[in-house]
Amino acid sequence: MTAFLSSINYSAWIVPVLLLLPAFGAVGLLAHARLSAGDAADKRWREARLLALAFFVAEAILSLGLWWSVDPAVAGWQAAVDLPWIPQWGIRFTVGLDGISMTLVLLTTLLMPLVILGSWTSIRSKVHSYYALLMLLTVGMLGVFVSLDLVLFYVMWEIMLVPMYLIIGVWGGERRLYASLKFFIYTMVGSLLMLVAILYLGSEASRVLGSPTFSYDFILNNVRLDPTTTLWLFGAFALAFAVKVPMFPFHTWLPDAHVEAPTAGSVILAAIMLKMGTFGFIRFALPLFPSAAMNPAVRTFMVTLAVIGIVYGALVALVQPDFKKLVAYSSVSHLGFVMLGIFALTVESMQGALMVTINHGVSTGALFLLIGMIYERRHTRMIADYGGIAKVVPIFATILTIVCLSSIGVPGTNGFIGEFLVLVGSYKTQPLATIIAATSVVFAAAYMLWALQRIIYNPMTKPENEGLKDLNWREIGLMVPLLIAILWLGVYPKPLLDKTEPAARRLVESVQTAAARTPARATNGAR
Amino acid sequence: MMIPAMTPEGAHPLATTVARLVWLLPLLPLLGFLINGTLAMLGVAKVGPADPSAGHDEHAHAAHTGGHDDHAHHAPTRHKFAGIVSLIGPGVLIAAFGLAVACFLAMRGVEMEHPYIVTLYQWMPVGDLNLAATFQLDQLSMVMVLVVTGVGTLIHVFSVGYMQEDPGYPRYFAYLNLFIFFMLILVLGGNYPLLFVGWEGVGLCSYLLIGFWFSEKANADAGKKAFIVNRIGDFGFLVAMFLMFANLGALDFGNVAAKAAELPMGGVMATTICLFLFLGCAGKSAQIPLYVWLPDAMAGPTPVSALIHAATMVTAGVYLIARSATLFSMAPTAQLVVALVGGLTAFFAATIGLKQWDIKKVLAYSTVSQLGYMFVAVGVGAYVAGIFHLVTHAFFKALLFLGSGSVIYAMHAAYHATHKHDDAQDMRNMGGLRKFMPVTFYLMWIATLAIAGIPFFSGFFSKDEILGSVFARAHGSTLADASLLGVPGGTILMLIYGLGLASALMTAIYMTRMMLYTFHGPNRTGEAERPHLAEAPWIMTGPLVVLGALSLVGGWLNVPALLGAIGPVGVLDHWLEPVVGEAALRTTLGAAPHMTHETELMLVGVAIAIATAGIAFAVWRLKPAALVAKKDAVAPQGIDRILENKYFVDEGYDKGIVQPTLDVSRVVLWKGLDTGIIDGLFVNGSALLARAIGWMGSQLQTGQVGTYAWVLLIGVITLLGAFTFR
Amino acid sequence: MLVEALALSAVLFTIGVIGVLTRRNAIIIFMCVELMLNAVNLSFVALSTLHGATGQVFVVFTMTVAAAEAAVGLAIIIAIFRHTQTVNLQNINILKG
Amino acid sequence: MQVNQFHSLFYAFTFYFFGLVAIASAIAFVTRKSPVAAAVWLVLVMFSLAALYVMLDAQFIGAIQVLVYTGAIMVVFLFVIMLLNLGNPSELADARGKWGYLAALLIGLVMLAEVMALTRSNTIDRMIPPDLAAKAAAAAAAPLAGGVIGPIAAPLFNEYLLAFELTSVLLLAAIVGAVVLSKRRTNAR
Repeated sequence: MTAFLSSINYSAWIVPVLLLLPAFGAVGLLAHARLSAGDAADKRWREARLLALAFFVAEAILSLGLWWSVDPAVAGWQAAVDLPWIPQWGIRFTVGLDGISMTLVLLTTLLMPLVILGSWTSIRSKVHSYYALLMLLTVGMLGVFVSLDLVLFYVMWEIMLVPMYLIIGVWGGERRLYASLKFFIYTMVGSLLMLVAILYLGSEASRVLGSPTFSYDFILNNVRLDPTTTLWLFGAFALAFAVKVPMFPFHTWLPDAHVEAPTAGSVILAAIMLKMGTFGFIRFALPLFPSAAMNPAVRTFMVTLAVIGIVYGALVALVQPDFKKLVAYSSVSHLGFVMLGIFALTVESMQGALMVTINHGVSTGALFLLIGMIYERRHTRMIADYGGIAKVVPIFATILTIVCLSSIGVPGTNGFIGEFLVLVGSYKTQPLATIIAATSVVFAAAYMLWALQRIIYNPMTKPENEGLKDLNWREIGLMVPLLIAILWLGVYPKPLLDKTEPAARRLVESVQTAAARTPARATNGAR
Repeated sequence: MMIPAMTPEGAHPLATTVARLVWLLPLLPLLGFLINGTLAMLGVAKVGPADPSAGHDEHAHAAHTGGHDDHAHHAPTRHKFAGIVSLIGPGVLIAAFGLAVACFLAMRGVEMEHPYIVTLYQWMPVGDLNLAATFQLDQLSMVMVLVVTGVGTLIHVFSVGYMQEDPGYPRYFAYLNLFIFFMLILVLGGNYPLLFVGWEGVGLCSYLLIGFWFSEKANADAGKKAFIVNRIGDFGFLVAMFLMFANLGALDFGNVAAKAAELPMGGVMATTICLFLFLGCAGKSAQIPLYVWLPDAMAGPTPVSALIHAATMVTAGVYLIARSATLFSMAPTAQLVVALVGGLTAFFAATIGLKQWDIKKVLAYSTVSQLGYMFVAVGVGAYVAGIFHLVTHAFFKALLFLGSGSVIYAMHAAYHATHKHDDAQDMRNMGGLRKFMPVTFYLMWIATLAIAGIPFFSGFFSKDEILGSVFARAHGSTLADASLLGVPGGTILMLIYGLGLASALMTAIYMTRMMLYTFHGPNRTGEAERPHLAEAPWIMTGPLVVLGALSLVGGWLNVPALLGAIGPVGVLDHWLEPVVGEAALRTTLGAAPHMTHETELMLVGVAIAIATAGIAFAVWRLKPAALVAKKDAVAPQGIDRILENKYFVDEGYDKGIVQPTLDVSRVVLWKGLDTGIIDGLFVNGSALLARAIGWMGSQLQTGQVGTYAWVLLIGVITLLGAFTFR
Repeated sequence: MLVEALALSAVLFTIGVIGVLTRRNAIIIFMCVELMLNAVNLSFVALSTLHGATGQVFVVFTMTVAAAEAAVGLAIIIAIFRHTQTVNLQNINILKG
Repeated sequence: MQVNQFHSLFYAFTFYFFGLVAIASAIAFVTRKSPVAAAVWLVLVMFSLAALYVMLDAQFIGAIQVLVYTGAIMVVFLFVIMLLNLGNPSELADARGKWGYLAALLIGLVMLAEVMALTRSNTIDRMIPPDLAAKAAAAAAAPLAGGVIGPIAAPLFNEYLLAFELTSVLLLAAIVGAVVLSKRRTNAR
């Protein structure tokens, strides 16, 4: 495989192609919308979704080669491309991958076809725009993961926002306008401070270099800031990422956005977009500002927020009447684990955080897909409207149970590996926080199983549910890869862990050594 | 399947024997699960139409309205896959048991100093944590494997009869096979995380099987409760693992034990780890304060109660402590806690058992009580006694549960025949069943005498050994030297001994009560139903007979030296010596626990006297003839009421913990903090603020150009003034 | 004469301002603005005796702008008058949001 | 010498004369109720200013002041007033009242005072960059080459060519705008 990939010079072109293909796809869809304007609505709809699926499948297949071509043990960036973009300001199109971003890119590209299949029949209005926006969104998401130029990163970061805003606002539920606006403004406000920080970093870097630059590598290796500035810049970055993660108390956009978004929107939000926040911490906030990240006060603060998020998310999820909202709050809880793992800063916890990142993408994505499927049949998300449906939809019930168990973190599923690694690693540096976080295993079981019971178990009291039809082959087919991922990652996570291990280790070590290089005043400043 | 690589343990004497196939042990039930699970899905699934959003299909509606009240026992026909499932379900278990026996024989044939460890693959190789999926086969896990597969096989066979008419037949066997798979992972796992996989896996199966008839809320509730309460324990287990990894730097049994032995004796670290581990055990093995799920777990099918909630899963806690013997032996205070909680649980559950009417509830509290005994044993460092009681208890309690299952089966059949809806598990509706089901009757008496501790039945040996161990350790052990909350360990051990005796008395009483009310006296089932009462088919009574025989002779596993005349002394002691011997000796300060012959005789005498007294008291005091059927019974008063309602502990937990948690979450956290303060005040508040400022600005805009000119001019003057006067 | 010219410019400008503030007739206000522009032109020209001809260039520009402004402004006034039949600014408040 | 002295006296007289005329007619302009009268007074102000321009050595500006302002712009004003038949002043009597006048007067005086104070102080000097001031002084000292128009034309078509071109665009836009705005919309009726 590796030989074949190098024979076609795969790593030289793959990243730009991955970014361009969905962009072309969007254009292609809009062209199709123009060309087929006279056709019957039904025919246009069918053609549009097929076209979209074809593009995303092509994207997924193309991206698969990354698994082999990216060698995690190599220290530098791989599949890197560096082109001038806006030379006057030193902004370059610099992209590249390491083990961490490679897994996230694969998560994105592999999930997107499933997302398309998940909204195969549910989206019938303005389909061309819908799929075009999804493609644009993919460009943004992949761009964030691969960018190695701060301005490019920021542009990609903001590109994501617009399609998602429109997807929620146009195809969403009843309160979609409120939710989409809230989502947009919340995230935007968070990222503006990051823009300021990026510009500051750029100017500092340009001062050092003598010509303008925003290169991540250059800033990482050459820009040395005084502790107070570092703290401020870290804060600006952290705010942007914390909103996206979302960390308590910046999480309130999430339940609204999740609930109102169409299925595809919810899945992408939960599975990929939330990961932008944690990825941002891993790629930017920690390595660029190690002294701030290692500052005991900052660390305690972040870990406290993470732990509050874990327990608080679980407790609030416990009492949600709306299943989507419940899952949204459970995301707050799960992402808290990621943050705990990141700021505990041990190799184990960092690896665990990455595992939870992937796992949450798989399990919560699957949960939202399932909710979408049952919503399409019953047009309600209220837990109280169901009950006893395992009798009529056994396939759905079985899959839902497995996915819920994965979300709870039952051993044998992927959820356990992530949570266990985070906790076992975090205990070394943050014992108290870890113990408090571990209580969420109880709450997680409580909210998930209680909801599961009220949906698929118990007596069937609602006559509307008696005619429910089980999942069809398309829906089963799209869940199967997710179920395989759940079990595979739970039983044999080693291949994935191997891919991220060197990068995680380098990160932890570099942050610790870099922080050791700039001691003293950082801690004083924060006290 | 990959054949395990040649690890350093490859040189182990077992590596050349059949034991190298140990990975096949859990794989067999897993295979059974996969096949049965597939069949279960094929049996019920009806794949939906391509476009799910189309309107409701009238046919489907009609088809399902009939399926509303098809309660398991009312379904008329056997499942269409019943044949193949009946073959595969118990079949894989028989194969596994055969393999286990073969391993056992292989093990007896070699001299084993170290456990046999098979590394399957690298599981979580992360940082310093180098977790592999390893199986550890040693004397302790061998005992457990034999119990799990042996008793498991019997119960599988029994289930073929018990569940034959259930529409969820393949699903049932799928769950049961999955349970055995996880149970084997639990006992074979070579490190704590892998044990934890099994630990939670069996909890999951327990959850699925308790809620097997999920259409009734009570069943689904019970399953959920079991899982959540277990998770509280699992929290403790997890924290214990974190502590081990952070302080001992390892998570596999061998290294943990080695490192633990280097810890300071009675130090904080060892004690903390042990206490957290014990929290896990308290959850899984239903000890105070986490015992509440086990009685509710009786909502599952009765063979499940026998297998999971009596014989195997609930004893996992005992296994865990025996497995961590070295760790516990370094923490006498934690040992005292374990023993004391065990003693209290034994006593407390026994009192509740005195007044239960549901035949399975009596057995459930009896199980809790007996588990308490086991914890007393492993708590005082008598690990062999604990495992011994675990084994005998597996025999007689499985027998009791299966017997009660047989009774319930008969009762159900009778009620079903006359279309009467009444409680088939309430002893007040039974009575005089000896006439109708004699085989069950005699076998259950054997089990009752065994659990009561009548000499030469299996329970007598194990219970006596436990009580004797407690008594012996009251002097001259690390426990006696330690203290708990200022109370010296010796005093506590004597208290535990007292509790054990009292529980033994009550055990004899409530078990006799159960037998009297169920099998003796007049029949209260009802005139119409009486002709339909009959013995269960042989597929069900067969396993009962085997278990009856085991309950009779199980005690010969570990005959005390005192009774050396009747058979080989201390077989189990010798067998388990390589695993727990060192730890046990550390507790008893290096010497074998020594008692004079007279003391030992006296102890045995007391135990026998108490068991006999209990049975005699029950026979003398209880009048089955005076009992009325459930529907005619009057509500009890005073202490009876408290006992019958289990001290209102469930209600207390509900009022004290569950409801406040929900209320705080809903009112304070969600409505108050989340939507109120964060979202309302900060998020929407800032939006409101912006809007308010905008509104104020819009009020300035009158549309009158004149006004604007004035404002402009005032601004100009101000600016000019600023230039002028600066 | 420079100081006097500048003073005159200031006085004329002030008168224009007072006119803008006190009058209601849109056309008169417009003319007041023209007066103010003229006042500024005067100071440009006056200062150009000191600083060279550049000031006069700006006067040319100002005049052009004034012409353009007059054309558009008067057109607006005509349009508004057609609509409301008045040029009283108190009655014209369509700018209000 | 005599001639020069007389010349300067005459110059001063003329200067003050036109200045006073300008002020007086400006006052008259803002106080007339009739728009027509006001417009005529304003024309007078502009004539006076044209005279002053000429006296300040800006003959070209004086000329186009008469041509453009008085001849074109003010005529347009008058034309509009006539067109809209706004000659009758009664309906547009001032509505501000006495206090309005007083306040306006006050504001005007304050502004005047401030401007005066500003010119007296050296603030302006400080606001002008020294190099620019030096350049400007040099330019002022140089003799006016190229007659009256040359000194204006040179910077206009060199330094300020872009601005000049933009002005033409502005004018074009203004013409189009004026046509569009004042066009009667027939289809709206």
